[in-house]
Amino acid sequence: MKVLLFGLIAEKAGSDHMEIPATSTADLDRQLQDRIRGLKGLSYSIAIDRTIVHGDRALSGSEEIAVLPPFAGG
Amino acid sequence: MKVLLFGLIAEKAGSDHMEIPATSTADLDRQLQDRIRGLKGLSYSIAIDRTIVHGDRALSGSEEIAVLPPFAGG
Amino acid sequence: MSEAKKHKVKDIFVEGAIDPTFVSESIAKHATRMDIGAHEIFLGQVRADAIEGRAVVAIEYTAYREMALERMTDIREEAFTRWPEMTCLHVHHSLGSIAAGQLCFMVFASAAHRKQAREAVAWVVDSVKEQLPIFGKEILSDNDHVWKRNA
Amino acid sequence: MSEAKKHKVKDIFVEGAIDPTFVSESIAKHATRMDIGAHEIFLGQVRADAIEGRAVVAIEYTAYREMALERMTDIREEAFTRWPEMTCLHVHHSLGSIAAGQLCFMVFASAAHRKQAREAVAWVVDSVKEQLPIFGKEILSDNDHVWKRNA
Repeated sequence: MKVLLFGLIAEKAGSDHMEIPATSTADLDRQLQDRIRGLKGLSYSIAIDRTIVHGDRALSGSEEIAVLPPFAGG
Repeated sequence: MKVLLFGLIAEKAGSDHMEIPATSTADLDRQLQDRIRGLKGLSYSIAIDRTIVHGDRALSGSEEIAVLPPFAGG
Repeated sequence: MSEAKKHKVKDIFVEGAIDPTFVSESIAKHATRMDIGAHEIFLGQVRADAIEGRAVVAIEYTAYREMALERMTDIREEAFTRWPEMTCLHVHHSLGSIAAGQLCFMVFASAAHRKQAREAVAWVVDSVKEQLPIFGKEILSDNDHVWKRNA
Repeated sequence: MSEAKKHKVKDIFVEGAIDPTFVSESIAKHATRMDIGAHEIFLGQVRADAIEGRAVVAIEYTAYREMALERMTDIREEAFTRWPEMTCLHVHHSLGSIAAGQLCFMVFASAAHRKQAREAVAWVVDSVKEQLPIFGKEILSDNDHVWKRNA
């Protein structure tokens, strides 16, 4: 599935998105940390269909997934 | 002494000032009520030298006296 | 020390309504202040309240100017003491006839962070309404009038 | 029912800095609203903070637009519920590179009386900062950068 990356995370990844075949957010986390150097020490949230989720969630593959560093609006 | 009148009080008096020889604010109040029809039912404050005073105060005649209806700024 | 912190007596009164472009010009002047992160602005607009079936078409403002400017100087000084991060405070109030829909009052504070600007504006707006001897004659649609009083 | 109360998804984002004249134009548009007595405006300005001896010269803002606009629609709807006297709420945020001293954020509420406009602006400003996925890259005077994060 396509995973959207923003701000510092996109900078670390060198791209604003990645194709990651993840079955859950925990699985997604592991794969992101494998593929993005330095991600583990960073603070970030996962949004599914534009809402931030906490804890592990199953993913069907049809969701809109985004990885969000700390917000800085205003 | 010259007494400055504002807003509704000036309207009732038909002038923005009056000459009143008062020896205290209580004396001033009595003279104002004699001279300005309808004043007694109104809410107003007395300022001496640009500060509102409460209770009876002696007046020497050199003060700047003002009669102030309710404020309506803003 | 900034201009605003000298606490000299400033004239807050302007004849007629406050033009919206006056607000944008005030904002633009702060673009050189690199320590400002937040501006908070309050604007009072004349409301066409209905009074016994007649609409307010304008308010005619008058003031006891000398006392108002003294109280304003005290309010300004206290505001800079209470909110030391505040860099600028601008207050303007109209005199004369201000039509419904026009602006009659502006309080504009700037600070490094939003909390001090926000609190300062709220307190200054309330203090001006309570303490400044400003009087308002509400002109009604039938040319009658009533004297406004702050609650 | 006013435009603002329809709660449709509005685009809050503008490319580049917010011009002070945009603020005055927004103000001027309310001169026909006879039920408005108070406008409260918050403006965020890019601050030239010193970071390890280097000044911030600009912030480059990016956003997850679709999520930001959904969260903003929710915030707007809740604001009109909490402050039913509020007649209008306008929110704009910059994207792209905004130089120190320029404006990047505006929240503008109008109401019959000041209390509702004041409270709504404070809450909306805080909600936008907390909930909208907006990211800021602070460009330093030596061309290095750091990523801003709201406290």
